[in-house]
Amino acid sequence: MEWQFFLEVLVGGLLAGVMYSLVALGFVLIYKASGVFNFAQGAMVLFAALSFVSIQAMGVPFWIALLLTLALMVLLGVGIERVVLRPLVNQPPITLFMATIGLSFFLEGLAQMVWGTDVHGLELGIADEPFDVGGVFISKFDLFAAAVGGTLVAALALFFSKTKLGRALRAVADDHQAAMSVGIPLKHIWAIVWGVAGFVALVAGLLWGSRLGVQFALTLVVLKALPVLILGGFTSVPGAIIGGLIIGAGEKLAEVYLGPFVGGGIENWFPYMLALLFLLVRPEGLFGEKHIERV
Amino acid sequence: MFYRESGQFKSSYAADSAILTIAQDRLFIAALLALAFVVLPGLGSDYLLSGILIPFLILSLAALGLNILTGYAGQLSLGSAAFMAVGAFATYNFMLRLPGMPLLLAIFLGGLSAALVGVAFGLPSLRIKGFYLAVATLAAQFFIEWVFTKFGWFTNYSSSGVITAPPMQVFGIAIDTPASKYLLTLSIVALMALAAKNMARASIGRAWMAIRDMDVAAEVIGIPMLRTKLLAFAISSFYCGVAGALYAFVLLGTVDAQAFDLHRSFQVLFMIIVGGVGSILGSFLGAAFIVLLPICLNLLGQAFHGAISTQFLANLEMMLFGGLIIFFLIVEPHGLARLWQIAKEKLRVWPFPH
Amino acid sequence: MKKSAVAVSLALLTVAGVAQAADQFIPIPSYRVGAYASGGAKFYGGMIDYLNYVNLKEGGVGGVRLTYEECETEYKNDRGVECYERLKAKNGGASAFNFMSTGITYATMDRAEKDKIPLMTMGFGRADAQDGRAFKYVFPLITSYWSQATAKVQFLGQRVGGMDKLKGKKIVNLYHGSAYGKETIPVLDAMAKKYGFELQHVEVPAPGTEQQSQWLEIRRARPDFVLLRSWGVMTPAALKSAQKVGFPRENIVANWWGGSEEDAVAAGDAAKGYIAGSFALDGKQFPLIQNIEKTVYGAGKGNLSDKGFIGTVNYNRGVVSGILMVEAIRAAQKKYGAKTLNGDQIRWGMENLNIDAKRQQDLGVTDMFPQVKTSCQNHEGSGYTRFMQWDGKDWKPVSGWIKADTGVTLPLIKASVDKYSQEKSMKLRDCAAEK
Amino acid sequence: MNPHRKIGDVILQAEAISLSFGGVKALTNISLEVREHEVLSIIGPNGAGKSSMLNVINGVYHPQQGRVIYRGEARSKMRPHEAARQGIARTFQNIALFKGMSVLDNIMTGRNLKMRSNFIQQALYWGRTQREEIANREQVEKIIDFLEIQHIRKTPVGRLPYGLQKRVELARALAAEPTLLLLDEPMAGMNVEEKQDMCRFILDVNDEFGTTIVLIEHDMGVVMDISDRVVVLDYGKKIGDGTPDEIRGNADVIAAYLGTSH
Amino acid sequence: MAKPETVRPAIAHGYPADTFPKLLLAHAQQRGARPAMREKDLGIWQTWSWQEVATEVRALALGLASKGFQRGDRLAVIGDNRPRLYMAIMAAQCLGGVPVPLYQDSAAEEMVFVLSDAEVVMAVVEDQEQVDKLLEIRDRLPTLQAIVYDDARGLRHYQQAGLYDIAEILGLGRVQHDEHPQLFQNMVDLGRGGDPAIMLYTSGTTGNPKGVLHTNDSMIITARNAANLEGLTEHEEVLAYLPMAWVGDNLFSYAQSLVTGFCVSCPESSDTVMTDMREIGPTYYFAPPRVYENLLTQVMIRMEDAGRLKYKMFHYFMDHARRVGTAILEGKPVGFWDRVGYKLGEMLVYGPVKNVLGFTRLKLAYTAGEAIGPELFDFYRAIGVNIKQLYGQTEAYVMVCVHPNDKVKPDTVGVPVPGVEVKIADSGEVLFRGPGTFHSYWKRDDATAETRNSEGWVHSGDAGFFDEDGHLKIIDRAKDVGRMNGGSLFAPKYLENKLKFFQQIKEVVAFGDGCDYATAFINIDLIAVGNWAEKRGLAYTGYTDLAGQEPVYELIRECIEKMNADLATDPRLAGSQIRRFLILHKELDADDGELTRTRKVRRKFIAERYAPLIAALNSDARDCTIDAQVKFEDGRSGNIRATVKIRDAKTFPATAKEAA
Repeated sequence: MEWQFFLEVLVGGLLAGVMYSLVALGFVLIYKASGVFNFAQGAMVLFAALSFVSIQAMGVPFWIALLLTLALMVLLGVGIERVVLRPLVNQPPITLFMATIGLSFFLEGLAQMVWGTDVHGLELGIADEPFDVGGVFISKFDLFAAAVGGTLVAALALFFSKTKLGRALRAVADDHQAAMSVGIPLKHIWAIVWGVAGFVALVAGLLWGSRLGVQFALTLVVLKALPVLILGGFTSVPGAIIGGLIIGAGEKLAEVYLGPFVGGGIENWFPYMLALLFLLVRPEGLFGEKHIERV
Repeated sequence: MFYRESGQFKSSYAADSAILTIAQDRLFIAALLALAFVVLPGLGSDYLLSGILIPFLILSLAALGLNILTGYAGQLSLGSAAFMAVGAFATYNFMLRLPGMPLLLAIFLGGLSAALVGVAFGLPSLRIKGFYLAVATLAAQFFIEWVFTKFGWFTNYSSSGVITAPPMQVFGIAIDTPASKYLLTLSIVALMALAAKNMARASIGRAWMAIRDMDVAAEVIGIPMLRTKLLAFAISSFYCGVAGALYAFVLLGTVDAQAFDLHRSFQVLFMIIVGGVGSILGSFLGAAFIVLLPICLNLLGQAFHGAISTQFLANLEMMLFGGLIIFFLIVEPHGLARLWQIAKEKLRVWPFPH
Repeated sequence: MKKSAVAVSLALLTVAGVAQAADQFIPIPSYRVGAYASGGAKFYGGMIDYLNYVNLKEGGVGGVRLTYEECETEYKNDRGVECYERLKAKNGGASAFNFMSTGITYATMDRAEKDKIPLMTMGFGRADAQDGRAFKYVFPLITSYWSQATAKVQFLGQRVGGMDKLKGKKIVNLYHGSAYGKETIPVLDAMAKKYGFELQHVEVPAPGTEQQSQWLEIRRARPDFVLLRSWGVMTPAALKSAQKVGFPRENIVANWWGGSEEDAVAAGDAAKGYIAGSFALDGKQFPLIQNIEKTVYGAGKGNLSDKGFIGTVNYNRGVVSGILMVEAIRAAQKKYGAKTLNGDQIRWGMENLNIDAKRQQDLGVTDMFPQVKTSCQNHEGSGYTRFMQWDGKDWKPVSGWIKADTGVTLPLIKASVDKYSQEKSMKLRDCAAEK
Repeated sequence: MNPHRKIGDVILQAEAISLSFGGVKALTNISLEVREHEVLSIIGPNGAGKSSMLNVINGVYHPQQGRVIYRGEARSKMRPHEAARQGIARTFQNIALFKGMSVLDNIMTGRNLKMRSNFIQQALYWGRTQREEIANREQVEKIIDFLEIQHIRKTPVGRLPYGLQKRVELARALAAEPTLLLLDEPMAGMNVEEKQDMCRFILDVNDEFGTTIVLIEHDMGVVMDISDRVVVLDYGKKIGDGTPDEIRGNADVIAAYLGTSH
Repeated sequence: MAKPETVRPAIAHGYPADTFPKLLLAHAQQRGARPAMREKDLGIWQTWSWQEVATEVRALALGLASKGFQRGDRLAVIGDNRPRLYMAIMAAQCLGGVPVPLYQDSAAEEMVFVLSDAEVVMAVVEDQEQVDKLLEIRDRLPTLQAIVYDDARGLRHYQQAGLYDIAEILGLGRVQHDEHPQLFQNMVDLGRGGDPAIMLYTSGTTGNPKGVLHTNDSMIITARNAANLEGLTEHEEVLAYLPMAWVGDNLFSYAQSLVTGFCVSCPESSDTVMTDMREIGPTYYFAPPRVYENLLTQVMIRMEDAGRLKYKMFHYFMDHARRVGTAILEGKPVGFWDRVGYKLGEMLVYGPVKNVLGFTRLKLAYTAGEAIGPELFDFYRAIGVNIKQLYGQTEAYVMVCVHPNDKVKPDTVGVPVPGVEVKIADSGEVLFRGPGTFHSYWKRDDATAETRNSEGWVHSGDAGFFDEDGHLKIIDRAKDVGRMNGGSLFAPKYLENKLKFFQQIKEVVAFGDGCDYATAFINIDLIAVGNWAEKRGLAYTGYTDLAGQEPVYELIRECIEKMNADLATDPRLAGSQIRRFLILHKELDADDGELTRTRKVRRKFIAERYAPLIAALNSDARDCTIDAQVKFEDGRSGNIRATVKIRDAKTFPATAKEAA
């Protein structure tokens, strides 16, 4: 019984971790391609989910609504590149970071202004009922989410390593100057990356939205993604997944097994502490690129 | 336009490295101080004093603290609210547990406690840099928030976890009116701003900036990394701690962990980025921007009351707020302080364009 | 920036205080953006609609027109303080504030005391504030957190067929990891002691988006009931997680913060069967609500952007808040005359509310909320809670009005008041001497 | 070169230094000596390990093998700021100025080691702090005067042209009043006139303050002109060590360096 | 005519201060703590009080004496304006010696003559650069015993005998003073007003320079008269930036400082004069016209980049200032609203402009040396800068004439200063005499006698006349002035300068000596006229093409006629109105020998080369063909044949100007 419980916590944690990874992925994509720590990712998740359910509420079928929202997110990505990023090109990272904070206010306001502040339920048609694997309860929904997350990561990994565009994106990340000199228009790449990040936000928004309801609090899921980011490294797609798994499993196990000793409720800071301890050993994260300073 | 610098020359290094080297600037600051210390307490309404100026001043102080760490020493932190919380709770407990403790001393000790905690959380900065460090400071944010919520001792086992600040007095004068609260805050903020400016222009400030700009070179010059960074954390946290104590005691009258949540940390960070990283003035300008802008937008929105749905207006305000942040960053990525500086330069060469 | 600051401060220095003689000003410190906007928009919408309704229908209260002004607090303490200061002296002075936020209420309590302006903390805020001797200007009308917590346990008692049957039962208190969440722990502990059930406290770290481990623990503990003390996004997340671990929603009982449509809708199917407390029933069946829709929205003066939200839980709560406010003004006018009243006079009105069955019928709100009768010492005036169950679309009452277990709450309140008055080194009001 | 300058005893000895980064050997068994008051140049093709050698000397890198004996004190691990404390200053190949600060502040920072007041005194800007600021400013002004950068005193360094930035960096190093000055390609990227100026400054420093100078330089003309001794590195190994004349005649050097790359 | 001399109490005070050393000691006593000198050095304005200057001068004097400097010896002073060098001058005077400042930018060879002519015994120089020059020529200077340098940079290892660091000399002097405390005072007391106090070499266009000797008396009285005239006090701020060897600097930065006790500031270097000027904010300032011209040009150019609104505002207020500014400056009645407008302009434009130029505190600005354009005068006076022209010579210790405060006429040099008499010789040459008249030319009694007649009148070498207001008008060098056949005066340079104030005209060569009427060659300004042509849609291929176009001739004719009209108002000059002119087909060029390297017209050479054109001008021809030799840039030479049009300009009958 006890080992079953342990397993349940572990599996539950790992699956929760995938959900974190989904959000972290959006950060990684944008950071990788433009060096921007996109704080607006949470707002994008909200925007995507809210747009989707609102479009759906107008009676649009699921898949069409999905496509429409996707189009909207890509449009948004392009818009952000034009209006926010392009004028700020070559600014220090902290400025860009701040701009994305401004952006998140803007998007939150926009989403709620257009679609209203009301809370929506979102059903993806996967009943979140547990099924029993040898006494261990596993959530169907979580499995589904994990599958989606896994597919997304695999697809992105392939995209980055196998396609020309993907390699171009990586080139941008490594060296803007170099990327431009091989003839890749930076602005296109950024627009694409933001578009893709929008898509990832949509997926995360749908999965999280069906869990929490589509509401403002979706922006808060960002907090869960940050330790994942540190752990996995800001620039690594697989890192986001592995980091998510570690954080997910770690925080659940800690809450259940360590929590009682200090009164519980440690899930908020534990992942950060975990990530922090980890960073002390590897300052650039699990898969982050090591930066050697030449003097 | 107003500057007549011709004939203002320096015949000593002390004069040359003074904070305000231009007579017109000195005049301006003197007028500003007179306004702040004499005119406003007498003429300002309760709303102006305790609804706007006190929060503005307190958050300026917090921004100043973060600016020391982030702007001068280059260590990005998202934990300022946590250090504010430490200051607030420590001050409360010093007052509670040591009867007869003077308020100012308690605030000072609260700041010191925050400094100690700051040093502890500053240790990782030796190995971690940039956004990694920023996210790592979130650990402090969440951990400290948790500690104060979790352990009843800090809140004197109050059932709601919110504690009410005791009556305050300084040198026997009761601090109970908006004007007296404002003056107390203003005095502390003014003195600490001066101290910050002094540090910034002395060797410790240069050491911080050196580390920020090029840490390898700084170390080669002989600046000890550990001590300098930790000192930045300590002093920054001290400022935040005092700000937190003021926030709890003077502004809210309650000590509440929720008042120092992550949003507060972000708010303080916005202030320095919008105001100007590495600028004392920027801390104030940024605080003014972040504190006043939403209020102004809200007041502006009230003008349209009835004409447009309030719902719509409220969200529009938020969009405008976000939009203006982006706008200002695009106009001047180095913050309002730089904008101010440019304006000043323009005035100095007026009517010429450069 | 500087310029606008100057403009604002100029505006502030010359406070626009030209009050027309026959206006009564009611500040509306609303929150319509941010995480709690969905509830806030409806609540304050309901309140404003009721004020407009009174103006349209009766030309105000006793001939005094009701005026109001909104100020966006974003549910943040500092913005709340700013709104308080901004509105307190406007248009002849604020009648009373209802912030719908415990944090802002705490932050303005001292100020309100000094300014002599009552704070309505209907259903939230300090539970011990129901003792009007210590908290002259704070009014946790109808029900406080503590009252509700005891009602929850009594409701469970009803479910199992009597309070004595609770003995040996196991109940988990799943609470939000904040001051708010922890507030009912002592009351529940006292109840557990009194009725002999086993009580386990489980904390959900704020904001509560992730509850996997807590629900796994609950599953392991196999409790009979879960008392949910949730807040915002924690509610749907709890229900979803409960579904995930197979915990029956019928056995989850939340307080009123978890009992609005938005809380349940967000959880989708997982919310079906879930129970929450309430102090104001939802629905349009009340004549007043229908009249508001007819009169106010008929005149195009409705505050909601979507009429569909009329009759929702939060809307009706807002209407109740409006009723209590207006009734307090009425009561005060009886004593002080039909004119613009100041905060202290409204406070007297609030201390002398008497909304009995007859008055409720006159207002067209019979059984929408419990009867309220306040006094100098009793600022709560009721203490009743009713429980409702979500059927997937709507809330359905599953109990009558359950009175708070004052045997448990009063000693706690007394202890708390004593400590408070000691900390503040203040003397309690002598209610017998007043009047 | 200059008849008035006396070359003294050995002040720094590097003994059998080996350094590698993750398996890549940067320096192999290198020994060299630096004598007081001399100008020693280290030359070699790109990637020969010249900068690594300087980094070993002032403690930025710690060699896996060998040790550095500075003024009779042996050390294998030392933090750069300790080296600075012992009188070793340096400039960098890629300008490492503090971009956010003015020229004056950059140079003042070079004197941070000489400042003793604590942060409380500094916060008050009173007494010791003020005295120190002024006393050190006087010293810094002399260096500014010496290097003829008066007109850019208060300019943010980021706005300066490359050549001037190099000069400011030299000023910052000089501000520490070092006994041993390490210059990593002080003339890289300069035009002829700027190079001449820089040569003059280097010689003046050596001459006026008696500072021992170790420099890395590519311009052979310059190296042969101003050095007392030259050390030649190639692929992390030392292949020559001697006076400019000796180096000119060294067959290995000609083969490895002069012959091939020029 | 002359104001009664008001004795400055600070100086007199029962002290017979008839020499500079005595003045110095008086200042040290009376205003010992006030700043006497400043120098921008090591980032700040290092300041010497009068007391400190006196002590330092004493040490320097005694030090030099102990190295063998004797009464009557000459001390060379070479370098940029440095307090120590001014102190060296004082020290030499204390010792009864004669300081000889030299132009610091002279090459070593150029210095040989002066140094050997003056039989300089010692030299106090600024730095290594000057030391190197002296060492280079030392073997040709048998009298030179010692060289003292101020800045030791780079000189550490110089082993030459007789080369001293000034610190060493000062040290010696201090020791001397400790041992003989009365020595210095005794030496100072020996001095008399009639002793030579300075020797300044005139550049001398022909032959070798001559050393002009001035006595203490001539300098002190002149300086005091001028200070009284302009109301200078000890509170003036002066920037010493002109060469120390120039008489003007000696008067403004040395003699007047010692007479009134004001402080003199030395810039950090010649590159930083503008910045230093702005920092110091002088109240009293001298600059040659080209400096004012450059400043004005800078102001205008910088304004060109300004935004539209600012640009308009600037010009609006400048126009206003041109209308009323001068009147306000001269204290004449101006309407209330004009005054308000001017105040506003002062806040928005004039004040800031003056501030940027460093003129904020300026009470008095002098200019001299060349003709200065009226628009320049207008600009500065309009914005409230009291700019005045003065006329002076080395032989007069500068001050001959100066504009009175209430009457500034751009084309005159003002009225004679108190104590100086001026008359015009029959030849038209200006003669003067007064207290500042020089003592003698060093070792050149012949030249002294030639220049100064027995009655003490000094020949200035300039031609001029007094106008109806009693202002002296200098028209040309006396030797260039000719007579026309009608007998009236012909001063070509006067006409040329007047025409050159038109921006369309770049160079002019006027002819008329021995002719019936005056004529001129014109070079147009390609940029100005080119712009003008473009605006009017006039196509042209280059200078020659443009110069030959009829509309351009019209344009130039208008300019000439404007000048003619102006000349007509002066009976003495009315005769030299230009009647015929041509525009040269090529620009006058130094490479072709037509101009000197300093762009002065070589009149004789041009007259010979273009003789046919001159002949044509004096005939009725409408054009003339000319072959001209030109040197191309590659060094080859060739011929240009061109036909040049000749046009007439209207002349006006002489009218007496009505009294102002």
